[in-house]
Amino acid sequence: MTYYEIIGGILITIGSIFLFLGGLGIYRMPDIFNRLQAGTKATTLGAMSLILGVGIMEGTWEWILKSFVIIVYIAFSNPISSHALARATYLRGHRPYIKSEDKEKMDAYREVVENDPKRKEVEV
Amino acid sequence: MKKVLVILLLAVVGFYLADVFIGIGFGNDHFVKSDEIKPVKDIYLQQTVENLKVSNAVTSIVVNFRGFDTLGEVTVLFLSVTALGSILYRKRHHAGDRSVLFSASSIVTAGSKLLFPPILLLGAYVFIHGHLSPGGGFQGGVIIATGFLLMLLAYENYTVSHNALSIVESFAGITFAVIGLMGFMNGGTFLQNFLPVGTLNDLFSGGIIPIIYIAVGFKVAAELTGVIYTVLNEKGDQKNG
Amino acid sequence: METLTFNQKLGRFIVNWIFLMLVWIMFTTTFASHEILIGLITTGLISLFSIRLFTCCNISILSPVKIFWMIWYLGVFTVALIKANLDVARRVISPELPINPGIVKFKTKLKTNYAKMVLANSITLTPGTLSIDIVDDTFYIHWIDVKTTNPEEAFKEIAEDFEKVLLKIF
Amino acid sequence: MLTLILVIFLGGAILTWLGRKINPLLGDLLFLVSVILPATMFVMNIKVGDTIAQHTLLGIDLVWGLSPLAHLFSLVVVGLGVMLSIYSISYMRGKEKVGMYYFSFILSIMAMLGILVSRDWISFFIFWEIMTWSSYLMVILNGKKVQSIGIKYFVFSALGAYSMLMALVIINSQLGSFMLSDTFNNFQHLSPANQILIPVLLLVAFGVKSAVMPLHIWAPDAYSNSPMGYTAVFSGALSKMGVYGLVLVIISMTTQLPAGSLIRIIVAWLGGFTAAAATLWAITQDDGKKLLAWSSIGQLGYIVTGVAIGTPLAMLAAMFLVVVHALFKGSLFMAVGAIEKQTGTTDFKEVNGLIRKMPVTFISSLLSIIALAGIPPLAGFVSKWMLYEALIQNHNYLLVVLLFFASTAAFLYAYKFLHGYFLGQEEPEWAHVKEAPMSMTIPMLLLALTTFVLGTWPQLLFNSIDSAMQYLGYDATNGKLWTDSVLFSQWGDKVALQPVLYAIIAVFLFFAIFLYFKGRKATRYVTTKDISTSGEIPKEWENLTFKVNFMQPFERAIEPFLKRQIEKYYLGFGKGMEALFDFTRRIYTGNGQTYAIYAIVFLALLLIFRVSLFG
Amino acid sequence: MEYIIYLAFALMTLGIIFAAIRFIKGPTAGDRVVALDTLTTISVSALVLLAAIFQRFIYVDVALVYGVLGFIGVIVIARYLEGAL
Amino acid sequence: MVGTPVLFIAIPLLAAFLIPLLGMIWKESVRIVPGLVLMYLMVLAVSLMGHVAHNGPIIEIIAGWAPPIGINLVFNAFTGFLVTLIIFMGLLVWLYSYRFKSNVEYEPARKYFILLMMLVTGSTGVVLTGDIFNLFVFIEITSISAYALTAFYTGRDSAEASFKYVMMGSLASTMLLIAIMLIYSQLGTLNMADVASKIHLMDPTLKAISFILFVVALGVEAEIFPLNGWAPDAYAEAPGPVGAAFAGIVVKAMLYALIRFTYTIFDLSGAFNLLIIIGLLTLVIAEVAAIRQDKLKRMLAYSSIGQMGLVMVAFGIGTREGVFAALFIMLNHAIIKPLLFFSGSYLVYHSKKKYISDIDGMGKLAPFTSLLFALGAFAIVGLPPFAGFWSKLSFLVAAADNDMVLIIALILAVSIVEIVYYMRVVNRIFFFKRTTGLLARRPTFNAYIVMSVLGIIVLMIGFFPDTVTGYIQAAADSLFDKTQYIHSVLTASIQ
Amino acid sequence: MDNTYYDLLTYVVYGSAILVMLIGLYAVLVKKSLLKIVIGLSIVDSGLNLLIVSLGYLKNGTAPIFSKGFFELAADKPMVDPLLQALVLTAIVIGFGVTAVALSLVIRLWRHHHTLYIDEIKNLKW
Ligand code: NA
Ligand code: NA
Repeated sequence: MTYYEIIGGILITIGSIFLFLGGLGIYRMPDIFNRLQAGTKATTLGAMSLILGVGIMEGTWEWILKSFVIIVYIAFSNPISSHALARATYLRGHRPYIKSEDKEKMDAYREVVENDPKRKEVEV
Repeated sequence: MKKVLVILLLAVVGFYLADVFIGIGFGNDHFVKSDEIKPVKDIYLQQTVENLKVSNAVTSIVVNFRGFDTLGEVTVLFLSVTALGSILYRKRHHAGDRSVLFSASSIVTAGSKLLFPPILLLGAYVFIHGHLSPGGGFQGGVIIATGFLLMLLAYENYTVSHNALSIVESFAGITFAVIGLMGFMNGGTFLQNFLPVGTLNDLFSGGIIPIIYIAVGFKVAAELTGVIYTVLNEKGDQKNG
Repeated sequence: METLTFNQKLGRFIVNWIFLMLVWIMFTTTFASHEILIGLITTGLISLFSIRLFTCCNISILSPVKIFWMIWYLGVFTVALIKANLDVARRVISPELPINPGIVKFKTKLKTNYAKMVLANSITLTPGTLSIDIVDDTFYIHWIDVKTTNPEEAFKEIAEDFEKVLLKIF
Repeated sequence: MLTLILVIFLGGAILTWLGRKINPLLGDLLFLVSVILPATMFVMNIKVGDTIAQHTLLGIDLVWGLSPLAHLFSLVVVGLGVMLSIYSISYMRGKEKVGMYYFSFILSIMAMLGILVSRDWISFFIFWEIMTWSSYLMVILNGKKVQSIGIKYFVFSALGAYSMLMALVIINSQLGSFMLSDTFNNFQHLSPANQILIPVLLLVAFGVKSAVMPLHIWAPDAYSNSPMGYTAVFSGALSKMGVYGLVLVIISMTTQLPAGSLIRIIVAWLGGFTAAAATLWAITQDDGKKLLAWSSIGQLGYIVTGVAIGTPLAMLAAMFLVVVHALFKGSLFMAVGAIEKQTGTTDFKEVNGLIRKMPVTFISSLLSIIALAGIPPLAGFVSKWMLYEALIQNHNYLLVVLLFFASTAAFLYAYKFLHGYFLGQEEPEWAHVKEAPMSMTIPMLLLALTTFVLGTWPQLLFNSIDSAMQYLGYDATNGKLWTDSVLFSQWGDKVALQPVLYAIIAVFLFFAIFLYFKGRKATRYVTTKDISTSGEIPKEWENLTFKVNFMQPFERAIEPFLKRQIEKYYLGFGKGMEALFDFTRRIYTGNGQTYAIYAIVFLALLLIFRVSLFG
Repeated sequence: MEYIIYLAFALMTLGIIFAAIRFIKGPTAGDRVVALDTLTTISVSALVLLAAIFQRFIYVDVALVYGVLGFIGVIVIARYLEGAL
Repeated sequence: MVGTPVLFIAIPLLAAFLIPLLGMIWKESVRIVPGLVLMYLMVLAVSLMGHVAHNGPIIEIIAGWAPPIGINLVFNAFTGFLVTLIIFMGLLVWLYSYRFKSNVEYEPARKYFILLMMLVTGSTGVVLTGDIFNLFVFIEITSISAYALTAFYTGRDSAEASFKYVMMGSLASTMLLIAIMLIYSQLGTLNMADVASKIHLMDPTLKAISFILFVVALGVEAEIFPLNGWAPDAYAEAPGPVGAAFAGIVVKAMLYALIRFTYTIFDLSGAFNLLIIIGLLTLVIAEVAAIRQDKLKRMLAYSSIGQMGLVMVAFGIGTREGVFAALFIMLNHAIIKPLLFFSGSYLVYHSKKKYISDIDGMGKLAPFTSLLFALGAFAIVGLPPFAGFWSKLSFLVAAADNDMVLIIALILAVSIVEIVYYMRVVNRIFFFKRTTGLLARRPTFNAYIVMSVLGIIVLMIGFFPDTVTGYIQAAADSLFDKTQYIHSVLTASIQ
Repeated sequence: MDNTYYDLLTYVVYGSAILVMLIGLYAVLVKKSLLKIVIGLSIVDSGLNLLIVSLGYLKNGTAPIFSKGFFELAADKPMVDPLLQALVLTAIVIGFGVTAVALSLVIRLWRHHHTLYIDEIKNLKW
């Protein structure tokens, strides 16, 4: 076993764990916003870690470069897509799950949306 | 009642289909065992390396062995764009006026702007390397078109020039056809390779194959973008008309 | 549509070209002459095509100082990212789902959309927060475990570290 | 030469049609030329012979030649054609669609001659179909009841034509030839089933044209709906093509069959029944055209019976009647046409007392109607007499009774016809009526006189008939076939009816002249509606003219028998079919999903039954 | 090394299963898209890993393209939910 | 020779790609170029037919790979006959509609002519190709052009018609693909001749199932009952010339494919009986539906379907004479049905709903068009001495030679139905009083020419059938000679 | 073990591909919304493409690409059928074209009828 392989192996393991956690989070979280929280973070890190791990494991600079480009891409695109989904869901009329009593206070975005006259047309 | 009947019907059809395919078996060399059978795929795999110097056998099939199919395929796309335009045609046309309820958030717009050139590049990369990697004109074209789709989604006032698309599309198509006709030079056949094939796994290999695939890439990109743009504009028409 | 001077265009073109060329090399993972040649042509064409779109940055982004801060930001971000993930992992695994979700808002000093986007993305990827929207310079953040609904405090908790560095880049 | 003649006909037809568009007079002229020129050429140049012209199409030999039998029929066609073409010029003046009338007229003459010269089934069929659709154009020419009468005619024609087509392709597949002569000579080589099937199919084909019950439904309406100038051709010549075919089938085919005599007796009875029923129905008509139409069907019934019996005498009678029926019926239809032309109607109830207004028409009608009714001395008598004799010789007594009954009944409608138009009160309404123009009356009179001549000197025709019958395989009789007849044989080999006959004619003529002058002196000009008792205007059925409901008791008597039962069945069948069709087309529900389901069902069925399909 | 890869696949498979359950359960379109997005990310990772296992470097390109298409797909649906289509 | 068979495909494609560019410079070119292309193809077809008559079939290799490796085109007496027919019809349709859309803006006109040209090209490709997957591609090219042309008029129910067409067409292409894959999975080749030479090696069950899938798939396009629900709608809603093109071009090509599979590629004897059964079903049901139609084009559509049924029965006879008759009927139908569609669409031009009753008395207002319609009607029902008679006769002779007495009787019975509905229409045109105030539409000069040419051909075939039967006979022989086909393809090499 | 594994896969892979097709077909035949019908058609297409690609698979097969390193690293593996992949590519593109046309027709029908309910869109019948 080379060092590359050892480091790679570790990163792969971490990555796959986080990918699993991402899936689990998606499954367990109570509402879409929390699912996005879980999914975005865990899978992004998981994927980045795993891909980097593969790159390092293979050890050629071709692999590393290619892994890098995918990692950068994932790091860039995943939060955007999560954000877009979250916003769309909110605008669509779904409100986040809020545990505490003071629902008004805990949802700062509501006033913005509900003052928007176009909202009615979209809501499900 | 109807549903039950349909399900029964589908069960019958499904049974026969499944019977056939399961009989063939997954992962098998399924050709009839006979001396007379010489599957063409073996010839393709052999010739793509030996004669065409194209590492992606799928590409050599798509562009050369069965390039004629691909010419037809490109035509199908061209036709479906034409068809779309003809079916959705109306005299009062509100091009580019796609009023939307909510503009995309600044995160999406900024991100799209930033991602757009690399996506185009990825598309170009995919079709330029169609003969070397698992890509090709169609795949690259699709990627480029999705790049435009991203822009169209992020900016409701983003416009694509129909004329420009049309010109790209036409030029690409003409390139394909003309290269095909150039095969007749030196007593060859339609679509025959007339360029040096180079060495395997070099960017400049495969003779006319990468050139055709690049043309296909442009064509597919332009056509799909055209389709997307037309359909998105339809929404604008819906509101205004 | 904004009108650009030739120099502005050229600057954007060069930055874009370099950026895309880097991407190209990562795509092709080779320095073979044919690949570089075709890459230059391709990326050049795309850069030309996207001059109007490429508004994120001009040639000054290539200054060493900015590049340093970029790398610095990457470090800050990586740390935050790992922290975030460990935090989420904890929440996902623990049987009672220890969460107190809500949406908070705060204001940012960042001006350009790109800077806001980078900040928003960073927030999304860091502990328990998810950018919902940016309205002018107000961020709306979904927080998995709301500690405060006061905008200033929220800003301190969530975005201050990132913003400091970002202000130096953009 | 023959080809040239046919081409002249065809070209003439088209030119006439075009010419008519340019200038009516030019059209008339071209019409006359296009009928008379080729017709004359035909009579002058085309002699009896086996092969006169030959063409090959699609590898099939089309052979044209004139047989003695066809020659006899061709005389009828040409004669009637020429006479009626002259008649038609005046008759059609001022009417609509004259161009089309001329076109169809010429084409149907051509087609009939074509049928007669065809020595192979393909030519026969082609000309047969041309005859069908050109006459069809005539049937619907006036634009009335186009969809009912016209389609009825065409459907029956098609039924006949397709029966023929089916027969002839089977013949070809079995015998390897389309030649008529091969068919007849090698008939024995057909399989037993085909030996029955083919004659039956052909009998249907020819039975339709010769209006044998129950295939006659089209005829009365088609006859009466077509222009009078053409109806004469229709009834006189066109229907005879059916007879021509029947002769071929009966004599050349059924005689070779064990079951042939059965077929023939059936046909004979059908003919007899047709004669009787049509006559009865003719009696009830109030319209001259319809009366004549039914009468034509009846007369064809006699002919068919004669042909079916097939003994030399019967055949002689039939052939004789073929010719004279064309003559007298042609003349009668011309007369009705003239009346229609001059008065605008053909209804007995409306037109009265034309005897003085249209004397020539009256005279020729009188002559013809006497011939028609089978009264000696005219031609009808000769043929009918011979037919009775033939039937008696053949021991078909019941048939004799039937036909004799029909003959007797025919007096009734003959009388009705004469009385309906020419006798009775003259009404002021018709005061202005004049005799029809010469070009109409002369052909009419000529035909009537020819009937008279033939009735008096039947042997004029016997020679032609004799050679025709020899061609059909009857023994050579040197023109003495009629010696079989009890009546004629008393004079030995010389027909010397004349003295007796002239006497009878004189009586008739006297009667006619008497009526004429009497009518002139004594007629009071009153309208039939002139009942000054109540001041009420009587409804039509209260019309006091004796002709109204003239035959009412009789009609009531025969009502249960006729009542157009057969037509009702056909109509019911047609309606039922259309309902079925309408139901069937609802397969196309308009729902794409249904179609998709059909497709999958079809696929499933094929998959399930694949073993039975492909083994 | 092999075991690590087996483990990685096992974990990813579990992740996929959970995400798939969410995909099926929904309840809203947004939830399904989130699940799909997660599935995409896991698949991209799996593809890269497979490329290494099969020693086919070219498969990495597939992963990259898959990632791009997946992202744009999510944006399309998000914009659709916002009523922009 | 002025070219090779591949130009039948390459030139129209090149033109199709070129037309948008040319149109930017010179708008009229979008109308002219397709016509020039078709004219060139006509010249090409005729000259190749001459070549084939003397030198035997042309096997064109594409991309330099001899069969069965590459795709090849086969131009022999049979395919050449159909290609010539298709292009001739395409040319007439083009000429007919040249001015027809002149009052429409540039954009639709451009699309119309491109789609029309591709319809012809696709059909030509279907006929020429020697490869079963390539066949699929060309079928799709044809279908998509047809879908778009069906929905061309935006103001009517044409989208509905087209949607049904798309539904059925998509299912068809799915089945076609499955069938192709089954063949390939067993024999490892897609070349028709190669498949034909090896089909005996295939497992009978698989063979039968793939044949069934082919039948269903191609049956949709060839308008077999019960797969033809889309067809009347499409014919009726498409622009008149397109309806003519469907009848004269598309169906012919699709039926060709079905026949190629039945005669050349598969060796299933039961296939002929199947053809007869579905042919009869198609014929009877279509004619029966036609008689109850109140819209002209719809009636013509059902009639067209019925004719195709007849053609199938003729092919099902399975003898050389049967093939001859089938091809003869196809030829006649390809000429007569467009004549009916062309003249018919002028007769109902101003009518909104296109009811048959709207043409009452048109004979007076539009004598020429009416006369041509009547000529077409007389010809299609097989009245002598018009064209349809000879083909019907050949069919009956061929059927009688095979002792199909009942089938003959049935078909003749159905012919009576056909006569009834055609005569009803002709009667209305000439013998009815005008009831609506609708005026007659004067045909354009081009339309006059096209209709006259068709009318003259109808008469010419009627009076001198032997002018065409030589070609048909050669075509029939060519289709019938399976070994010759296989041999010529598999031994082809680059000259 | 290997054989049982592939036998199982046969059922799973082909079975699911065919199932996908049948599901799509079900939508085409039963669903009342035109849009769902179009989606059904694309599902059928997808299932079919899946079927075709899996038909071309060989045990332990690898992509039919002789890329850099293939002869050194993966040469012992059989290549899956490249022809079927090429055909699938064509089928996908064509399927896309048809779907685009179908969708544009749906848009047109919506314009006319303001419904996508198929039972209400049958002006053309009988
Ligand atoms: Na994510
Ligand atoms: Na009277």
